[in-house]
Amino acid sequence: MFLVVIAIAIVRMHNLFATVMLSGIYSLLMASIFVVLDAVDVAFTEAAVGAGISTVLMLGTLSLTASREKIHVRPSIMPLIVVIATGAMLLYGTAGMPDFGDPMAPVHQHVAPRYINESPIEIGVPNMVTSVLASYRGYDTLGELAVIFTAGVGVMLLLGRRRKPKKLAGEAAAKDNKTARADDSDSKTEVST
Amino acid sequence: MRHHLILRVVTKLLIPLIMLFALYVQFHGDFGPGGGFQAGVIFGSAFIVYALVFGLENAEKVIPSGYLMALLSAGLLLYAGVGFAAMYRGGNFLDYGVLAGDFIAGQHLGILLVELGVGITVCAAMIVIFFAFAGRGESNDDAEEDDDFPSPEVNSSSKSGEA
Amino acid sequence: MIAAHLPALLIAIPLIAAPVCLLLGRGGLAWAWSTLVSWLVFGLSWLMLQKTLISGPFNYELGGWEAPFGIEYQVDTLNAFILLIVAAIGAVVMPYARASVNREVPAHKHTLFYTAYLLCLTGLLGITITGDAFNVFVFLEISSLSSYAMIALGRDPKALTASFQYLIMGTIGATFILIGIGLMYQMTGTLNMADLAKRLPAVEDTRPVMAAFAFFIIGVSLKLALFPLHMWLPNAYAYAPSVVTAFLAATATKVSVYVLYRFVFTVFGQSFSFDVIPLEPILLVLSLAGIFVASAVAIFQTNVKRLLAWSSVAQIGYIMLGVSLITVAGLTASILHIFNHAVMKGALFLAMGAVYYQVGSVQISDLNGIAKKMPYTMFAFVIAGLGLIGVPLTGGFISKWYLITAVLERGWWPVAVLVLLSSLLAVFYVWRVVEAAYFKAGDNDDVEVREAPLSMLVPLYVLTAASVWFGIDTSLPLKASTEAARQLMGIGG
Amino acid sequence: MVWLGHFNYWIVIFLMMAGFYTVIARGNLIKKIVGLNIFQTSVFLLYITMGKVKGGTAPIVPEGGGEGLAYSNPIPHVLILTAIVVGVATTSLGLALIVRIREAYGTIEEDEIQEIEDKSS
Repeated sequence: MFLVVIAIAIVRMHNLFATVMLSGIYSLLMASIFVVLDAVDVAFTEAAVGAGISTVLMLGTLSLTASREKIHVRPSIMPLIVVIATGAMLLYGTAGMPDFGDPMAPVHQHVAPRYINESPIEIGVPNMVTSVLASYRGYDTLGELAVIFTAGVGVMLLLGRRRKPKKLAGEAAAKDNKTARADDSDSKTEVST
Repeated sequence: MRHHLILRVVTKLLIPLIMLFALYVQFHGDFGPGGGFQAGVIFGSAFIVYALVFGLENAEKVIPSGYLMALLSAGLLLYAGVGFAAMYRGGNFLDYGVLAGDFIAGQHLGILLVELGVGITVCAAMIVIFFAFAGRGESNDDAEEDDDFPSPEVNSSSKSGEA
Repeated sequence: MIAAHLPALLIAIPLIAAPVCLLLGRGGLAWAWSTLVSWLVFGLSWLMLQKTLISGPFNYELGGWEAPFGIEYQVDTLNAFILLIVAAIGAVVMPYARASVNREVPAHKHTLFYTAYLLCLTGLLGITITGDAFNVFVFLEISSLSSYAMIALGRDPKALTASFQYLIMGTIGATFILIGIGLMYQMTGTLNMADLAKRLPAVEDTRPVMAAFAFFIIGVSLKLALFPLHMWLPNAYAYAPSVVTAFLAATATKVSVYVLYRFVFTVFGQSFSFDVIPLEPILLVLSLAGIFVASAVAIFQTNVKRLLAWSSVAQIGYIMLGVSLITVAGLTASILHIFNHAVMKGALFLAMGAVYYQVGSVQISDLNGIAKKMPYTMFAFVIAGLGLIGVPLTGGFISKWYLITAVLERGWWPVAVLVLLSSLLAVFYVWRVVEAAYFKAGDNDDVEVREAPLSMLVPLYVLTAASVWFGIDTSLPLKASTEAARQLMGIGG
Repeated sequence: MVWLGHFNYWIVIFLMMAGFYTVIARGNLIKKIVGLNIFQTSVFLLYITMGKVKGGTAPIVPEGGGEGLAYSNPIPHVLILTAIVVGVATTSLGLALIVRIREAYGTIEEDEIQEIEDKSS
């Protein structure tokens, strides 16, 4: 289980560049584990997103900021306690879980058989993940799309800039500053101060 | 980056392949792994590669931000539009079964359109996000240009550090 | 057609409005569009509440797939009422937004801002209406992501760090919720809430279900800023643009409270939540501690928005106190307080937004003598502030009255005394603002400060009037919340 | 078998805790985001793990109909696809915030930011 090693390395590492690269490798490994666990679609996505896009974005951020983390000497007992408590709660929870891969586990009993047995006939799409994703749980996917849309809008809100010719940039900036307050004075009549 | 001839040539060769692969993933999602989301990411990454090698300005010439906005919205509109179309044809929201003559054909059509919507929006979102980051990086010196208001309340809006 | 598809339209309209809004381009147009949509949504949610009050709960199957296979909406009086609150606040805040956003957000970001607002509205409505556990998570993320972005637009650079902190805490909360849902799903094999409720009792004393419950509750508590997990809230509310603060303060935490109700009472069932797991004393202690600590901290704030944010944490304490009683009366009080608090806090934050619009600051020291210059705004602030304290003839009084009655019904008279005492703390912090505004001489008379524009005053007065109106004529909120509480407790329907 | 049966879950828990610890204990904002990623990814693994059926294959019907094949449960896969998207959305927004914070404060260390904020008050 390389994942564990990498996770520890990420926690300990102070070089942010290496951290980001390692997290890319981590995602890739995670993707291969997903393949082993039969989740090919998920593995595909994880590889494209975790190892691809996220890493590119993180590197982009690094190039805009700093690449080394400050080394802290601050003792961090509280977080450790919180984390151990959470972990203990989960461990406590796992004790009652069905065994790994047990086909009789409740997960595989209730709703899933319908998808597995009926969906190729009902929908006629061999990839069950696609049919569940797009049809049975299509509304979730609509939500998911809205999430990514939100992310696009949010990033533009935060980092976006007004598109304008390069030359005018400085000038417009100055104007921008001035208009911050005056902006609404010219903005229409309903703002009747 | 401007002078790496090999890099530029190889990229030019690669980009169509990446796009082709994305389209394959997009439309083959019914039969194998893949679908709109993965295809969108791959298609978007073709543009990201282009922007990395040829510079952001050239990339923005290829796909201006106005179009990106339109694409970003179009995908979501397409998805929700399918939902409304289903409603219009007498089904529930997002009920693809009523979209075409028989149920299975309707499902096929619905899934195809919906996946296409997903692909478009995801692709546009990836490009938008990347361009936003890259745009910050290229012109760091005039970064203050638009977001910083003159803050008349600099000294007053504070006194709050106890949290 | 509209009647049949009411629930779907309620979500789909703001959802489809968001990309349209992005395409509209111009700030003014985007504003007009989102206002229109907000009012439309308000109308739809009103129709829906009427429908549930008349004909009881109903379902809507998305994609035409029957319940545990597809996703469905489950609408009863409780979530119809919460939907109405969210939509109403959205509808009232939008006309106000125009002037305020023009001043606080750079012009070229207006379109994006309104798009984010619509998405946030969609997310909040979507969480409330859905009957699918995983869907809650998806829509939770829509609303949270858009609110992170909107909070970060505040003019103070601290808005950025506040937003980042909120993002970290919020994502941890969401991930905890995800773990909780996963464990529930693992033990039952279903994600549908009604189905979960049916199948959970069979596995109720297994450990994964208990862990699921714990994770879910902690995750939701993070989102709703229950006392020890509230650290993200004061900064986020204090530095966000005024409109965003008013909207989120009145809606976002309320929706999380709804999720808590839904899962504690409907999905897990009260026998599990309170008998198997000792939720009652935990909630009781935490909510009382929250009321006192947060009120006390609020007294020492110098920034009025921050003061109000801390007071929000305290008010959430009252709401949770009602939950911890596990009686119909307690829940009624709790739901009633959600409603009244949304109205009052909305009004208070709108008043402060108007002050910020004219003065450029909401520090108490900068408010000296402000009442002379902005008499209408400050009068509204005082009225809504009285509601916050719980003075008779305001909505705040009604909900506190019901809360105390419910507490006494359980025979917990020390708690009742504590609730009364805590109102004194509210008197203190509201008084600090009033004192500065009315009784201190303004030291900056030369600066020209005028009354806020009409487009800001009207929404402010709508909410203020509502806070008084629902203190006198309580029939609508009382009917809805009693009905909702009875449905939650499984009595009648 | 009982021990082995939960081995995967323990790995998940360990990863989860490592990520969670990074999020709350580290002062560097980028580190926090990386930690958040690990935290979320480990939750994904939890879901996928519970969807696995021993001897099952990926939930895609092979050409010519695969009668009698056992498939792994597709629902967790669908859920996680959605969750991955949510995760990348959160990550990108968080990183965008970091860039802005860096521009405003000149640092991405939590305690230094805190110092600057305290000073300005």
